[in-house]
Amino acid sequence: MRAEPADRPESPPAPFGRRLCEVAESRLAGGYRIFTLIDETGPVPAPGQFFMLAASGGWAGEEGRPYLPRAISHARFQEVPDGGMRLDFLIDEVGPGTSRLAAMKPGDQCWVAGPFGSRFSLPRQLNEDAAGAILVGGGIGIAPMAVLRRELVDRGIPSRSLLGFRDQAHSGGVEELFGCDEIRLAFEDGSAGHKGYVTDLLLQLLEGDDSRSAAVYSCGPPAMLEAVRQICLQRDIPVELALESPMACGYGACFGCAVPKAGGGYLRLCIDGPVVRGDGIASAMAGEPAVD
Amino acid sequence: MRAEPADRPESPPAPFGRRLCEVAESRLAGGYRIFTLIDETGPVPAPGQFFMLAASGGWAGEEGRPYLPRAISHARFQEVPDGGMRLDFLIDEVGPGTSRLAAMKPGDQCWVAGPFGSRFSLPRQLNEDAAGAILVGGGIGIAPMAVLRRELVDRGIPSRSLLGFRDQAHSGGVEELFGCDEIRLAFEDGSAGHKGYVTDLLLQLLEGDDSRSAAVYSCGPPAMLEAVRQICLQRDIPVELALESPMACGYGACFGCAVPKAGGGYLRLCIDGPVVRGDGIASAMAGEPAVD
Amino acid sequence: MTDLATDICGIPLAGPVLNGSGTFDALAARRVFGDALVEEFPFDCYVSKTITMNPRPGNPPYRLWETPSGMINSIGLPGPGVDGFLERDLVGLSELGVPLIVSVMADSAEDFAILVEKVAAREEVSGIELNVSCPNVHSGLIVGEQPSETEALMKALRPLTSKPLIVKLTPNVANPHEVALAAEAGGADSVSMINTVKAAAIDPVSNRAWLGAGAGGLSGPAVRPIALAQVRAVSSVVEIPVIGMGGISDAESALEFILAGARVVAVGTENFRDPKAGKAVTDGLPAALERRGFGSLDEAQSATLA
Amino acid sequence: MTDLATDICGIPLAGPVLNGSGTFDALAARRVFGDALVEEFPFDCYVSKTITMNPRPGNPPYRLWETPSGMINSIGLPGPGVDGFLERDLVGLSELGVPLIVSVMADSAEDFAILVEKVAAREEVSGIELNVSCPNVHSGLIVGEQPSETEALMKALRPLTSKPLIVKLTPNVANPHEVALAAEAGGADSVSMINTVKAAAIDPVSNRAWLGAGAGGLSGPAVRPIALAQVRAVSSVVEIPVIGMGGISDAESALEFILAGARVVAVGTENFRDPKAGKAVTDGLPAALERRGFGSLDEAQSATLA
Ligand SMILES: Cc1cc2nc3c(=O)[nH]c(=O)nc-3n(C[C@H](O)[C@H](O)[C@H](O)COP(=O)(O)OP(=O)(O)OC[C@H]3O[C@@H](n4cnc5c(N)ncnc54)[C@H](O)[C@@H]3O)c2cc1C
Ligand SMILES: Cc1cc2nc3c(=O)[nH]c(=O)nc-3n(C[C@H](O)[C@H](O)[C@H](O)COP(=O)(O)OP(=O)(O)OC[C@H]3O[C@@H](n4cnc5c(N)ncnc54)[C@H](O)[C@@H]3O)c2cc1C
Ligand SMILES: Cc1cc2nc3c(=O)[nH]c(=O)nc-3n(C[C@H](O)[C@H](O)[C@H](O)COP(=O)(O)O)c2cc1C
Ligand SMILES: Cc1cc2nc3c(=O)[nH]c(=O)nc-3n(C[C@H](O)[C@H](O)[C@H](O)COP(=O)(O)O)c2cc1C
Ligand code: FES
Ligand code: FES
Repeated sequence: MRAEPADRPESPPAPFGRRLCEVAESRLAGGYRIFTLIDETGPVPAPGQFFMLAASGGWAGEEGRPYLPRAISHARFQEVPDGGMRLDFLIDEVGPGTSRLAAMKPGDQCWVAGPFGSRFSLPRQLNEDAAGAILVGGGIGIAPMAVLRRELVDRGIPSRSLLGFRDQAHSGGVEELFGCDEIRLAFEDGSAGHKGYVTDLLLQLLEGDDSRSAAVYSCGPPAMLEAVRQICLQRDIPVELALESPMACGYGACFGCAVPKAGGGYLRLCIDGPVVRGDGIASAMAGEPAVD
Repeated sequence: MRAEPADRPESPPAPFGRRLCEVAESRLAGGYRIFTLIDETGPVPAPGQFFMLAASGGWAGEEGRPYLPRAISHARFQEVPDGGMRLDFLIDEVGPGTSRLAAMKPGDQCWVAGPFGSRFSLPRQLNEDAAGAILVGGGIGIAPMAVLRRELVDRGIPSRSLLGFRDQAHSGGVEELFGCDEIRLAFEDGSAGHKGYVTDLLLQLLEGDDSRSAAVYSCGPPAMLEAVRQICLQRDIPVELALESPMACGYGACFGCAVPKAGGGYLRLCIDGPVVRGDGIASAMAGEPAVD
Repeated sequence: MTDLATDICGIPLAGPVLNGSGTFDALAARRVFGDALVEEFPFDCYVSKTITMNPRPGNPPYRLWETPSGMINSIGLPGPGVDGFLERDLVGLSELGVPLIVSVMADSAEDFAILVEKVAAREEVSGIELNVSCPNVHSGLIVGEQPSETEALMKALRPLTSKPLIVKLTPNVANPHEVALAAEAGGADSVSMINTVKAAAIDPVSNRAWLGAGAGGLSGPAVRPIALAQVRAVSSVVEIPVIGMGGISDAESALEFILAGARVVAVGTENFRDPKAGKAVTDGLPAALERRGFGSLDEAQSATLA
Repeated sequence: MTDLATDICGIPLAGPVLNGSGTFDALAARRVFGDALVEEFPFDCYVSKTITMNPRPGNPPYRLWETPSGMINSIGLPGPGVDGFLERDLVGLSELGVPLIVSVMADSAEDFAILVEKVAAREEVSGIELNVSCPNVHSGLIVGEQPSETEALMKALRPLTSKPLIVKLTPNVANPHEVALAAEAGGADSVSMINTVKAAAIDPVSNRAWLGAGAGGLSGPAVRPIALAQVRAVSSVVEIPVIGMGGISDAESALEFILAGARVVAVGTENFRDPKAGKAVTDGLPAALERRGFGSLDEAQSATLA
């Protein structure tokens, strides 16, 4: 056990440029969609990292949008025996970009750049006393949580996942991406699991637990992330959040993805994040598009 | 027989607005492509008329083009027993618009406005002494010629078709759109028929013929049209040409489709054409995009 | 159904959707579409193509170039001249069943005055738009580039008629609000904006300028963000109403202009893609207003942008 | 393989493709892509993000808005300030293996002078670009809008260095060629253009201005036709070379700028879509030149547009 929380594991450099990857599959997952790309040249992405994606044909609807690539976290990867990787993405169709990605069919080509951004730390790197990890995911934000959970399972590190959803339509992918071990669900509409917010589950857990041994990870809607952040900050529990912000490039070129830092100023979420420490930012709600 | 060449037959008004039509078929035709739309509400289009077409999904490639609809002549129509019409279009893929149209698949929807523009006159309307019609078509310009020929066949008016092509790749649709009666082909590369220009065939015909009884119709590349026009003007033979020009709207709104008139000034090709009398314009080459 | 009735400079309108001058020839459209054009007329007010003193043939071809999400035109104001227009066209336009605004443009203040007097004298005409901003006519100074010129022109024209005078602004200036303020100071009842943005294209085959006139004006969704910025900059300083346009393609984008400060909007290039685009905008407005939480058009018109 | 070697203001270049200032952070890219960034550096000359006197945090979010075929940015020149830049960043940038142009901007002629002197003193720097045109900083007067101001600024800065001084022009003026002529008269070695076009967007949910700073600048293919017109207007009157940019997305569009009169070109927004966009442009140039009938880059550079 180290005296100081160490740095996060390093992520390998992304291949320079963008590359075409073939769509292997696309399927509905509740109200969301999961599609699979075959990436033959990229390195294994780390939990929390994301890709910039753009369908290679018809990337532009009736009106010249989508125009920029879209930032999408991977939701799972699997190395393929004959080289390369299967990358799964969980998509919520909220606009022209996500809709165009969701409309890709097997055999279509997709531009891929990445993996980009910072990864989640391991629990002991976040908190030297950590006994395991608490993962708090919401809606489409369960994708990076699923990747982190798999890594923890592989490393034999205990984790518990708390997943919150508005309703069944916003819970797509849970069955496919999560094992059934140690998962607790909350639905705002009460259609399954706990009726209410996932933060209720987190509070229950932290009350029962020794807070000093907790390491919390979260990804989801801004309001949820901010609630998780506040809960943890108040209890001095180290927490890492995977944030969103409008991105044009994903690799530090445009300075567009600004998120206010705790001490003033802004970080570039694509290279200084998307995974940030809860105490490193001014708010989890300030750098986000005003989506509900 | 009337003393004066009469006006062209009237074409019915186009339905106001644009409408979605389903793609019923799309097939290769030599180097071109023929696709079929089911038009349930439009009137029967007349020979020479055209439609403004835009695929309803992904009308915009990587870069926001195509943006405007594209002017395309119909190449054939067939009334469908249970109402509506099958409209065939012959497409030469020269840019983003024609490529997107050619990529439409059965079941896709296409925005359609029209039929627009003027139609070809009947031979006796063009020349009171006309014994029949001489149709001179080239490349993609065989589409309106095919429609005119069918109408003449239906009306029992004799016609001879002279069709010229650069090579086999630029002769798509001939077999499908033309009967085998009275057709003579010219290929610049000598791969079939007469080796050379279709205007050679026209000259042969006019030499053998009594020019006074000729009525010539033509559609094809600008240089061919201008040659046909000069041949006819020099011999005082009435000729109608179906021209092209860049169009934004197709219904007289934008004033973009200007073609120089014989006496100075410009006509709007979409409403004063696309079928114009040879002596009505300054040149068949002035209003065309600089395509080869 | 939300009531969309409104007005511009005292002209009552059944809804807030006009056409952009020069983007819809109602007489040609009637020839093409028949009486359905009148029965389902897509605009709440019709703005004529810009009329000049003398007949003009317009610019040599090519006049059009498609661009990413837009187009360049270099039409050059072809038309019958004011007398031909008043004699032949105005009767047909008065049958459209909506108020009529006539757009005029001239090379000099004197000619502008003649045009305004002739046009204003006709009872069919509800308002006059002064096109001081066309990028496609080589008339030397573009009045609309200089606030002082614009104000002087307005002061000369204002006494000639009590009908609304609308100044069509050019976007090709550093500070459109200065020109707008000058128009207002000179007595304009409204400003309309934006006209097209100066643009050029190169022939892909001959390596020459594509447009017959060398350059032209950009329109369509590509310019919408520019238009929104200018409408906002102008509407926040003038008291007179703004007619907003530039890349409006649906109800959502029309509403953006109203939120940016326009009182009413005009549809231009989108008419070329859809002859009934004006109606599509109007039909979509109630739902668009509701999506953004407005109970009425008026609420959106009076919203101020933070 | 066509030789693409050329030069700008005497700086020899292996090819004619630069990056637009502020659209490619080579240091961040090296962190992300590793040494491949240097080995396959996509530009023939690197232009830094605009550097200011003091460190700046940049504008509050949101800073981006996607538009039809383009985007609006309102970044607000975040950066370490000139001293931080010279101390920390310059070393890394000098490892890129291409000539380096540093872009600077200040609120006053005095500060501009300090920046120019400090930057020019460093041997790693081949040229200096003066950003007198950023729409995203509230510095009162935008020097680049006034020919007289531009000329005065150039006259003040010219004696300070013999290194090339490039003036980055704003497109948001009626007559960019007047500003360009003034820059030339004041001693500029080159003008680069266009910077972004003033633009705005409305939040689809809150009905407020979307951008944290209220408005921003439009870039990408949407503005290409505007940029081409301005490059043409400027290059036909100035003697100094023009660095052309605005919506360049491939070799074909790069060549259009050269035909419009630019000597070399810069790729901006397209970098966001493809980190190697600069290289894609360069790689496509020989074929694009050939398609248009040019035997060499030089032939295209000396072609004059009819
Ligand atoms: C690191 C990271 C990882 C992500 N991972 C995922 C993921 O795994 N799955 C997933 O589905 N999403 C993910 N996202 C979110 C995704 O990138 C966005 O939802 C996507 O960019 C939206 O694009 P769109 O075109 O579909 O919608 P947009 O039209 O961009 O709309 C999305 C919202 O953004 C706002 N907006 C921003 N710009 C505009 C504009 N120009 N016009 C209109 N509205 C605009 C609006 O409020 C709108 O509701 C991630 C984002 C980041 C930064
Ligand atoms: C009345 C009429 C009937 C027609 N009938 C048919 C038909 O039946 N079948 C058929 O295939 N075609 C037909 N055409 C031609 C067809 O409309 C054009 O070929 C089509 O508009 C080309 O669009 P595009 O996007 O494919 O190519 P574009 O990219 O538009 O290129 C076509 C050519 O136009 C020039 N051009 C014009 N604008 C641009 C631009 N913005 N960028 C680049 N190049 C440009 C170029 O020289 C280019 O080579 C007809 C045209 C008219 C007017
Ligand atoms: C083909 C065409 C012709 C135009 N003619 C005129 C005109 O005669 N007078 C005028 O004031 N504006 C004219 N305009 C400008 C439009 O009225 C409008 O201001 C501009 O196109 C921006 O709106 P849009 O993007 O919706 O087209 C014309 C625009 C186009 C595209
Ligand atoms: C995100 C972004 C940041 C920019 N930052 C700067 C800058 O710091 N200094 C500058 O002179 N231009 C800046 N520009 C302008 C570009 O250098 C270029 O002039 C403009 O974007 C047009 O080119 P494009 O359409 O290829 O992007 C910036 C543009 C963008 C999109
Ligand atoms: S998305 Fe471009 S800098 Fe972060
Ligand atoms: S195409 Fe618009 S007027 Fe003819």
